[in-house]
Amino acid sequence: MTTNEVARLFGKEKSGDSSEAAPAEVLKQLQESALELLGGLDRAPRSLRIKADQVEIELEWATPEPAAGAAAGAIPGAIPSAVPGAAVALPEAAHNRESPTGQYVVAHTVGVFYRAPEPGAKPFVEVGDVIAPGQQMGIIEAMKLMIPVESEVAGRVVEVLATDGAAVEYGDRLFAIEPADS
Amino acid sequence: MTTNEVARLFGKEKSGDSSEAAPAEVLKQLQESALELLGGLDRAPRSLRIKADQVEIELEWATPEPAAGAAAGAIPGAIPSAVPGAAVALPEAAHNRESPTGQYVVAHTVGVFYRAPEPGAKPFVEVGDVIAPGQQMGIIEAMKLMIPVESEVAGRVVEVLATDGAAVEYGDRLFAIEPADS
Amino acid sequence: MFGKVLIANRGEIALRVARACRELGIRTVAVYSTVDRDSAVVRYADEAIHIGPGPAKRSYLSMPAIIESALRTGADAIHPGYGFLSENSFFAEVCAANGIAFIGPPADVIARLGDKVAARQLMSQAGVPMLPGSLEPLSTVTEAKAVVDQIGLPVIIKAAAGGGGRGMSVVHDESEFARAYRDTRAAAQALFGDGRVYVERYLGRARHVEIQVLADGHGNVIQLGERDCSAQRRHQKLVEESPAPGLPEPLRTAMGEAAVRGARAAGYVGAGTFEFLVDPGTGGFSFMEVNCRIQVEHPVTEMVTGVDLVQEQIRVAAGERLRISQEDVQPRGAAVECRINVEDPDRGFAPAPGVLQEFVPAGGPFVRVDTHGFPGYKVPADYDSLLAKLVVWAPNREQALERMGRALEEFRISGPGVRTTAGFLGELISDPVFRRGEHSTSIVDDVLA
Amino acid sequence: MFGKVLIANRGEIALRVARACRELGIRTVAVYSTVDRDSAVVRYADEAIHIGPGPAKRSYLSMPAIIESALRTGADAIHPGYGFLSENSFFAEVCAANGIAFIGPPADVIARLGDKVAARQLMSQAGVPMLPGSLEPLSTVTEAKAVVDQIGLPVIIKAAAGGGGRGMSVVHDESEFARAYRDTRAAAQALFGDGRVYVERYLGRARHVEIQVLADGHGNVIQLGERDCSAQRRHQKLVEESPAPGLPEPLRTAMGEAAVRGARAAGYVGAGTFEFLVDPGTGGFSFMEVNCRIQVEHPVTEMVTGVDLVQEQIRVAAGERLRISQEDVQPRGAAVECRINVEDPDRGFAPAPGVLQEFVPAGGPFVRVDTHGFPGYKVPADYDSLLAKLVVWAPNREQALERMGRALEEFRISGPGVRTTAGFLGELISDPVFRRGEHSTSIVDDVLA
Repeated sequence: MTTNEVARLFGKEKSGDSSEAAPAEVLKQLQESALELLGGLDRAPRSLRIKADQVEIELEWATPEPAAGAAAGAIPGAIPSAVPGAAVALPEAAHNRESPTGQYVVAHTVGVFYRAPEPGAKPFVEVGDVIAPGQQMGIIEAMKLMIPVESEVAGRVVEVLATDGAAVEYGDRLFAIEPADS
Repeated sequence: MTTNEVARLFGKEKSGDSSEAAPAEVLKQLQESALELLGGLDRAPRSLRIKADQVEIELEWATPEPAAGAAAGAIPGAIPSAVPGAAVALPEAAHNRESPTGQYVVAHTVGVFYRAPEPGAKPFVEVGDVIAPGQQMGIIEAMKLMIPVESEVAGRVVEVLATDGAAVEYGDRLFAIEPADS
Repeated sequence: MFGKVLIANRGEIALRVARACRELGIRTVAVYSTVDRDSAVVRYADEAIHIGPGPAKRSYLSMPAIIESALRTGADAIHPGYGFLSENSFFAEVCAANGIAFIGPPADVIARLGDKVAARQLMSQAGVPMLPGSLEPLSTVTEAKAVVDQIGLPVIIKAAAGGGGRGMSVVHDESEFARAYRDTRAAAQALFGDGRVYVERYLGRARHVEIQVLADGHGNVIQLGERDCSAQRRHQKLVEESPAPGLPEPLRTAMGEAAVRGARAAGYVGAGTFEFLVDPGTGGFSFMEVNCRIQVEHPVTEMVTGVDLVQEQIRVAAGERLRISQEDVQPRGAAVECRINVEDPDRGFAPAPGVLQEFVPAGGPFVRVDTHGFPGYKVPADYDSLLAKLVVWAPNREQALERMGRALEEFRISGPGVRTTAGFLGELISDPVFRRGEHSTSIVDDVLA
Repeated sequence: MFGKVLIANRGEIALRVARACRELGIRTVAVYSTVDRDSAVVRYADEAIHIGPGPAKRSYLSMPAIIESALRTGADAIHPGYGFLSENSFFAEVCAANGIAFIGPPADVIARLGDKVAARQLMSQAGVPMLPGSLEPLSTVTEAKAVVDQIGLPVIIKAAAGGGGRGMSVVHDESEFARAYRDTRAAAQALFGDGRVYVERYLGRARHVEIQVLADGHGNVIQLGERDCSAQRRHQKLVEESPAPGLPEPLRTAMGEAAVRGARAAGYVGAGTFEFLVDPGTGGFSFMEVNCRIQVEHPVTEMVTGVDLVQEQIRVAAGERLRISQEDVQPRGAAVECRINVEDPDRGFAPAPGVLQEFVPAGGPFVRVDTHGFPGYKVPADYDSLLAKLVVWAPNREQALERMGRALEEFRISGPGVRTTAGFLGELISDPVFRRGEHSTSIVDDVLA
């Protein structure tokens, strides 16, 4: 279930019975206390949890070797939230092929991918082509609607990742791109 | 829930009824207390938990330091299977008082603990007494049955941990013992 | 019967539909947005297709993505669940145009009942009791005021295209009327792209009682008793129960008959709900609206009747006849549902989603849990906050509420930032006001007060 | 009604009893052994007492520890669950002597029905059908052989103090009889400290059908229909269902009446089960034994009747009258229970306990789960291997089995070294032999073959 690599920091306001310290203040105190405590330990712990009133701090380290003063740091295991509409560098579809630049044009809907405006015609783009933002690179057909695939960045096509006529899902990688500004 | 490797230190006191010390102060005290406690231990613990009022601190270490002596050391997190009739060194009932030797005579049934054969009589043993295996040290009364508490080891009584007439559960510590061969 | 059904929804209802399909031997296709990729139904279904990003507009509301997924997987039918596209008559048409069965009423029935003015006219003709008010949309303030003069204050101004508590205003004082009328029109235009409004008498402390109906395409229409959904907070239902406590038997019968009459008049097919207001003063009831979908609270009816509404819904959509007749519907005992939402009751019921570190559903005798939650599940913040429906049954209401109390207590849900309404619901159902069962839609405010 | 009940048991049944108590507004005391200290009921109960180490002899079977705990906590009553001390008449006496109500039949009734020879005599007098055999314990081989000559082979030699499949031998050939007789006597002496045996005709492919009864201390006795428990492996029940498939209605009625007659004759009070063998050849039924406790499979009856057997059991133990009469018992639909054990079917059903890394119970419509499992729970190796009872209901057996199939599939249990019987049960209930419902106690072997 829960990963061991969770670091938590949260407050649980309940019925604020007036006469208490403001959560923000308590939090600050707890934070200091955590760092002090960690500084004072000669054996690094695997986890630490401090709670006062409605506020609590909980820390857990993945490796038995904890970073000194790691209180903040990156949160391991956190799922990066997908940026709606971003057609570049969507982190999902891990089974998709990798680009050395890590930049892709991805499918923004489920449908059938076409590289050319019609059967037999010349593809919109080929490997090596320089592309501009808004340039059409293909078509996805969904429910008989022809939805253009457009680049959101300027760059160069490094690889074509989806074959013509392939059934693609949202987020599938279609092209690997080398951005112009990279 | 969760792993055996969690030791929690938290309190669930409901709505704080005013007349308490300020959480910040308590927190500071707890923090000091935690560090003091850890400094005073000659065997590094696997976890530590302190709680006072609404404030709590919980610490956990991943790798067990090699345990000096005692049955407890071996596998971290494993529940040592209770040896029927074993009256020594049962590691449970963590709320019980600690013995410097880590050896105890524990209750082997739920009942009422008596130190003497009858009210007003001389206790079976006192602090400092040397005891032999099989020697009676007290009585536990359960369902009107008088069940003798006997030592399984030879040694010396270091401390009497349960008061006369106390309601005890299985595994509760009754006496701290310094074994003869230690 | 269908061979494969695509489920155009998420959360607990997607799982509910998938379970019904599995029990009927039908294969399932789940469609999911990016934030739902690790959801229970994605694991559960036979196939799953990633149709879009978190925002519903580009995933669960995207007709091209859903139709494309159905065509690609060879699904015979689409189950829309509730919300999203479930009462979208255009979607039902698009399904038909693509040779896919829509598991719901015919498109024209949805369209007609979704227009509250048209629905009022239809139901009025069918002899379903109605609150006094206008049967036509009102074009001017003068026209509207004439209606008010006739029916008396207070009145409620409602959008023809509204529903579910949106797009309406209550007017207690004549001086406020003109302004409220204009505001509601403007709001309706903005919300629904349809500024038509109508006026009807407003009942302040009415009960919300609804009748479940099932109809097949062969002329069979049955009703499966009522659900009392009065326990609401800002038009959001919190607790539903059947039977409605203290509802007189003749009233229950009359409401059931009215619903069947209305469903027949509308040419209804599938599972549907007739919502009524019951006036505790007069003991009369009046038509509110028809919900052309399976409801969140359908398990309450399932528990007392023993009828699997989703299975029946799927079967009649496949052209089969209802397996049960009106005589087979013999409600037994009492059922109560609590909606456990990831919301913080101490902060105005603000959404409080997060990772469920601990998730142990209630269990044991006469307890049903419908949930998409599981330990480790990350509840996304993108959708509504319903996490679990806890439903209990007992021979009578009192025992059912005792059972609900213990079930709410034993349900364990926790995680960083996660808060639920379980504790609040426990207090609500143990409140003497609630226990007495003298329900009205202001009961939650009464208890909170 | 009791104010506080001590639950002298563990596992799912301890939780089941605690739930019933909570619904009745009774406080609960859990008692636990060392290995059970992190168990669900310890958390659930209002109080918990550590009574001894893992071995049951020093914990769940320790009368002094349990009685002492009850006295200390001020419990009015002890619920013994099933197994352990539940059918120990001496324990029932000790409870009484300490002023604690024992939630079960009176001590003398347990004693009499626990002696199979005495029970046979009593039931025979009450007109309960019996297999031909001896009504008295047999003292010599000669005497025993005389009975065999009279009733014919095959016969079964049973220990008077036996039960639950222990202490018995089947004899098909006369030449084996003398040896089997002596062996069974010796085994009975060793197992139960009581060497008395008796002989009755042996039915090879009989069905195991049992009748649930409830009786109060005011002369009211009702029966709640039957459960078919034929699906057994080495006398361990795997699947139970109600109604018994294909059982002729007159037979069902006759069995129910016989059970009520038997319970009255015995002066029974509480929840009990009359086990019968049904001969598929003749269609006759014969008395096997009475179980003086709540049974593992009681939820099956609860699902079809809507009666909470444990609540009723507690109420009558407190001296109350049954809340339901025979007319109120109207079984509806079909219920099936599967016992999910932590055992490895691929290794001869050897116990396979461990830490439950993943534990997601089945849910949704008409599914009930009784379990003490939860994510992270360490199933101890010290006790029986029952982890969860999965019970489903449907309007008929076919739909119930479809539902059970999907529920077994969605139940997720895993962990290092943990194996369960869920997959095996899924195969069993989908086997054509099982589907046909022509049950006998050899059905599991038939399906496995």
